[in-house]
Amino acid sequence: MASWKSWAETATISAAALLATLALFGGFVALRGLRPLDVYAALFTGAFGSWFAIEETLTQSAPLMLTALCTALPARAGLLVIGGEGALVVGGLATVLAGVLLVDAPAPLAVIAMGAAGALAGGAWIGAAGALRHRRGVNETISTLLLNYIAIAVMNHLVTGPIRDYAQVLKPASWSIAEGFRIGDIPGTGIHWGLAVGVAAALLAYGLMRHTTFGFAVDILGGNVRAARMAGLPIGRMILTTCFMGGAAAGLAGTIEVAAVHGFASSSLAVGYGYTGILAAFLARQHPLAVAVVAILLGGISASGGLLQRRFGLPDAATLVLRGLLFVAVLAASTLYGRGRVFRRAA
Amino acid sequence: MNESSLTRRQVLRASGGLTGAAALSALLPGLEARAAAKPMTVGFIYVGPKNDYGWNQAHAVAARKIAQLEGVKLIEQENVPETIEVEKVMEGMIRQDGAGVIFPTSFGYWPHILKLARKYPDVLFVHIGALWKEGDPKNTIGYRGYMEEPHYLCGVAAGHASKTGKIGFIGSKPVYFIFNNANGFILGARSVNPSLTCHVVLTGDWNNPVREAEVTQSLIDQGVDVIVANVDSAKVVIENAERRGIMSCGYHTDLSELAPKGFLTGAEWNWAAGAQFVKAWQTGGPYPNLLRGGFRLDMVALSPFGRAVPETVRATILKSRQAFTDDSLKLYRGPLKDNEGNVVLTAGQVIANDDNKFKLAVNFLVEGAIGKTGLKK
Amino acid sequence: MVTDLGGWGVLIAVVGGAIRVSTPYLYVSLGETLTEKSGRVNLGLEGTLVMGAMSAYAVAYLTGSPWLGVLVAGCAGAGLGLLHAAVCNLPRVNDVAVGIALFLLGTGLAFSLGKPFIQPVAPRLPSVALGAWSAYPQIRAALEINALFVAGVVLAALMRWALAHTRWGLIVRTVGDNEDAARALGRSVDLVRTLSTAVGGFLAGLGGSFLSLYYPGTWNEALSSGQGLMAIALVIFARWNPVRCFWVSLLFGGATALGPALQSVGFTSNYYLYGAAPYVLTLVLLVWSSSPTRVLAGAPSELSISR
Amino acid sequence: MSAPPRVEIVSMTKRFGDLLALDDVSLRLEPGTVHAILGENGAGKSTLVKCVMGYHRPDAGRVVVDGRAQAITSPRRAHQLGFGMVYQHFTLVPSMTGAENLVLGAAGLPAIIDWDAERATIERFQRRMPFQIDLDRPVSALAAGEKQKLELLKQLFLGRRILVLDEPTTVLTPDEADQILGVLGEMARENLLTVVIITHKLREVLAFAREVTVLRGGRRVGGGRAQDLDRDSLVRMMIGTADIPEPAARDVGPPGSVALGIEALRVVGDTGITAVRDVTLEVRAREIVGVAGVSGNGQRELVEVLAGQRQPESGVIRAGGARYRPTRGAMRRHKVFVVMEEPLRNTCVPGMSVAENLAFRNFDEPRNTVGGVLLSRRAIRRQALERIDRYRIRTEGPDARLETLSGGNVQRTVLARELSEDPAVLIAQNPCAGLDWAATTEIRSRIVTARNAGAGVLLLSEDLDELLELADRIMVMLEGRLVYETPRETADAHIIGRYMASHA
Repeated sequence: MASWKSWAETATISAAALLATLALFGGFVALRGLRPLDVYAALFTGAFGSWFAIEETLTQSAPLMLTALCTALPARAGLLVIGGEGALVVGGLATVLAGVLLVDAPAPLAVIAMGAAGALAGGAWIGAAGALRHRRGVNETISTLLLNYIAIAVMNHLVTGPIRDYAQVLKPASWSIAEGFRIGDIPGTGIHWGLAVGVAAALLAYGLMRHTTFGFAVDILGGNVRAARMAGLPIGRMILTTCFMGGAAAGLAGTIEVAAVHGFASSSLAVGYGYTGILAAFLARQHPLAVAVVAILLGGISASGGLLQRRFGLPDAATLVLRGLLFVAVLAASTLYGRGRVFRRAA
Repeated sequence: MNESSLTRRQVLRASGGLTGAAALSALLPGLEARAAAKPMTVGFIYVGPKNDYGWNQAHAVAARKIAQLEGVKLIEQENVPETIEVEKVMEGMIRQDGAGVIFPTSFGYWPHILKLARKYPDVLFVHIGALWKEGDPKNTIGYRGYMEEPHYLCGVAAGHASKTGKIGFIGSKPVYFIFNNANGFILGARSVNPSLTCHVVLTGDWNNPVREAEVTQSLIDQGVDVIVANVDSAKVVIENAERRGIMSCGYHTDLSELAPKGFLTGAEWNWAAGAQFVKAWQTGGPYPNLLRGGFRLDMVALSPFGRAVPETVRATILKSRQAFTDDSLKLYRGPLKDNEGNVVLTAGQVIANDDNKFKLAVNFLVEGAIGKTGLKK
Repeated sequence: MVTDLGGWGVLIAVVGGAIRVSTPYLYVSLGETLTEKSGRVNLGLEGTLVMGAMSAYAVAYLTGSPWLGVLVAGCAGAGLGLLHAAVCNLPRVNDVAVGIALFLLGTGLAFSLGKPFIQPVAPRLPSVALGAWSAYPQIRAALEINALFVAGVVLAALMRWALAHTRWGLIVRTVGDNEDAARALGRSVDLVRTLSTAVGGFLAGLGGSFLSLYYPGTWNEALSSGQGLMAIALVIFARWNPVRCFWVSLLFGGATALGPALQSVGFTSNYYLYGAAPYVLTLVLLVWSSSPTRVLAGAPSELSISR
Repeated sequence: MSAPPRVEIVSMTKRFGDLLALDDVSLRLEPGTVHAILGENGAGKSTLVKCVMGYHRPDAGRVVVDGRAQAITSPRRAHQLGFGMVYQHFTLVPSMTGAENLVLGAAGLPAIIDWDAERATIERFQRRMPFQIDLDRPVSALAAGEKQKLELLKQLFLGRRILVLDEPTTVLTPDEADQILGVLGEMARENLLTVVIITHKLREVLAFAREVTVLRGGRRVGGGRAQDLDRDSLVRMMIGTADIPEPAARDVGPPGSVALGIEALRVVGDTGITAVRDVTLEVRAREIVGVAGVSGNGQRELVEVLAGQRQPESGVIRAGGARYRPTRGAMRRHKVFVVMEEPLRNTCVPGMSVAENLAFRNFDEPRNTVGGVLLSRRAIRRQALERIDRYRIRTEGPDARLETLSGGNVQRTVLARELSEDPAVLIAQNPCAGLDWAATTEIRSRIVTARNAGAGVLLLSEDLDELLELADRIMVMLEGRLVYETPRETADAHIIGRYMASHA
């Protein structure tokens, strides 16, 4: 996070990566006998071409902002956490439990409590991985990967038995939260409040990382753990805190899924938002504000995926290819940082 | 705008002794009248790949048929999860492609359909679960075949074919229709061999090939020699069964060519009624909001018999099918115990084959099953 | 006639399941071991595995030759490995992140290109009846083994031997342990890593072909349930030792088979928890064997995840 | 063994971007001689050697071996021609045994290795060598001196005839250096080897070299037969007329109270081996305690514990008389500061700006914050401008990323941070390693100034000359123990060297 020069550098390199991605994806669709320009146009139309498309894009981006923070915040402290999926799931479960326990509470209070429960559960889930890392030296990437599988298994187990709502015949699902506890759409739009939560979380994370002494300390830790130790910074606490905050963000995404979309917990919580969040975090180079922007871009890709299928008969996985190409291109382009002379000259 | 007060009961009453499609056609005069069919974009939404040799393919087959209707343009989208995404896909089909009828073909889409149906009263939403109830939007339809009936017939075939007296039912998730199908399979088999037992094993996923294969292997190791799988695609199970030299029954679509030696028969859907709904919507004709039926309404079907089924057995099975068609055979009839010894139905108690309420509440496995539903009794 | 083996049946089913399910684990873990021995981590083997499964199935279906499918799967895997290596060879690119990217890209490509092959039936790889001596069909079934499994076992032993006794083995270990030493020897670090990653990808592709062409023997998008993602955990578990990769793969296969085996004898509850057993097991062992103050024994010192 | 070839380096020139690293350098290596290439850090010594060894492709110039111009396009080509190099940082593979390391580099290494045959060859070879090493142990278990010997052994085993030694004595005690360089000199005289020593130490040049080439700023500035040159002329050639700051004068007078105390400290290293064993020492205010030792004898682990980068196994550390645990609060309370070698690796964040790096110690103090929580970037920048000026840090500005600075300026940045707040205790480890003469002199002078101002300084250095120049007392660390102590007045390089090598 620095001067306008580094902004310009980031913007230029990102644009180059985006162009390269589009070129490669153009090749991919051309092999299927389609005209790349038509596909690009549909990509844009499907993502941003109408108010409806924008609504869809923003709706898709809401959980991504939160799960991306689950990777981005610990990454600032030098940890590579890929456990957003699991944290979202346990967050969703905790939300349901809170909502069901507080069934008689006034709605605003209950919604806040559900959010707190989701955040707390997600935070504890990833925080545990952080603690294992700090205390036992367990690699956090692998532990959070395993925790994803474990969270999903626990959720499936709970919703097919202990907390199952047997009146619900659609699929094994938990008890539902009260209708009054559901959070609806932002007035005048078809976008649920999750977007506001996502944007607020990104802003908050940005403020914390950029403008507080804690954020500065985390930057030192992420930049060089030896320097951080030498400065006497409380490494363990910082790792735990960033992991907790990241997990809390993903847990909130679980709250949103339950409170704004489903009303209950079920296997529909684990549909890959956590994994796409990793992509968003890396594309944003772990910058909390950029996370919000990138999440919208990825939301746009998802949103336009339907149009690509329906208009061109492209397989649904074409969006996965596009995201994969984008990720590879952005990573390959990261080698360019610090290379451009323009960006090194004094301002 | 539509005469949608036709309920399932009315449909059945009206259809009287007529069978299946004929009954339905009689109900839907638009089809005969050939009123001007509006151009109509029909959207199909699948929860998995549409050529999966299973659930989604059964719908894709119906979609192909609908696409041949006059004035109909088909759009499709695959791999849509049961989240807000399906709402957005439906809205996209309506707003970006102008869809007038949408077939969201996964059970769990229903709450999302209800949400959108109120927002788009000009669009018809056809769901494949029979969950419509009074008070739900009139522009939604729930229709579904009683799969337990063909499973009963598969069970008869299995009962004749099993030498070990052990058969296997592989399920996916613990939901009521899976247990109805299991019960149908077991009741059919025990109608032939009352001492036969059936292992009921759930994999926990709609689609998990490794676990499905592993369950198959384990069941075979336990001596099971006929198997049926209620998962999204039974391909893996049937192929593995064939390799181990045991027999199998199909599900969703015709899987007979996957197991030339051991395939007995299979339980298939017949989603053809979907075309009637589209026509009705195009022409402004009437349609039911809830349509449930088994062989009697031609909403389920039986796969062609495999080599392993001798002629005599085929005749028995076809006789049973006829009995379902003319409603003389009831699936659930007393005395009936569940596999924990509890009495479900006393002697003389009979559940009508179209007793939707009873079937939705099935939370038990009948006597002879080894396994638990995990559902609260 | 089938004999009821009771509790022994469960054990035999678990052993048989271990053999059946372990092969993909074995190949991805051997591939990852080689890659990591050279000092790189490839977290994208899930994408490679899926791509291998798809391409093997497609080629076997189109040409009628499953072995050609196996070969193509390996080549597809090697291709993805080369891509991983090429991107990682650029300075300041994080290999773990590239792995995640290739996980997405590999599965995306496989799903896209594999659509037409979900339905058709491809010829399957033959098996070897090692259990023909037994009168019990359960044992015969458990020991019905595919050539890829045998090849994998041989490969594990061979790789262990080669790492100590061949020029290439020494060079790979040098690159993975001390880049400067490798450079001083005049070896191209990037080249060695590129080849190791490509061969690792080749092996993961073979693992995928086993899934689609032998067991469970089909192609669809849910075919892999994370076998490739687990590679990295398996390798740590096996302490970068190819022979231990074999045992660990068997353990994982057995853990996967345990749930279905118990279910089939009537323990039908808690199946989700059985399904999570391999992951819990790995996590517990990881916690148990890690240490906050020292690097994991056996870890190549140039490895980004062990620093 | 055949005689080494005659080598001529002609007009070697190499450019890195704007920097002319090597400018038309020529020299001749006579067979069977010891040739020193002398120069400061950054003079172009390594660039020259790397061009010859095939790591860099020169922009102009050529290498002539036995009268034939050779294009050395890769290190392997250089090896084929008989060039071998022993690096400052070991190029042994730690997880492999000595034998594996020896065999590894062989040119004709067969695809499949017959270990029995190789072992027999190695044993025959080692019997001819002047020193013996256990070749069955993994290298990670060898002591530093043994590693250096193994490195040499490897080169000889591989049949290298022109041996380039890069700063060989940074990891050898003076006696070891004498021994090994003596052996090599012997072999050179027997016309078995040509030896090239890259160094900035005059002592080695004068003691062992027959020929000298002096480089400065990428150019050859002088040289000739070592016996014709004296110390002063070599220094002048090496340093030129650069403006060298005067070394700070040492205040005399008794040291103050105990600033830093260490009791029975035990530390375990990365590989699980105990690296520091029962170290006990005291550093008083206005005192520099020097710790000598060959690299790898536990100094790094000791410093890491004092710096807070590593947890000790047992033992007590006191600062200003009180029990000291390296937390931020305690560091600030007791004014403990640290300067380490390789600052980009150990004490800084390369990707953060100079201003940010300068603020690591005090970004959370009231003057740099708003309300103790919000960071005042303006205050941090202001502080940076002042420190950049006072410590003469050459940078584009406070916002430049630290990694864009030269090594000397990075270390100046660290000093500016660590010395600006009146240290009571200063831990310094190889603070001048890899830096040029000007930076070295300045940094040493600032350390002495800090001492004069009242700091207790613990200086761990692999450069014995540095310790002899700066320290008030000198200790020797060997295999994790302090084995010798002497006051400045009685310090003798050879005695210290012997303790560095073994318990004598």
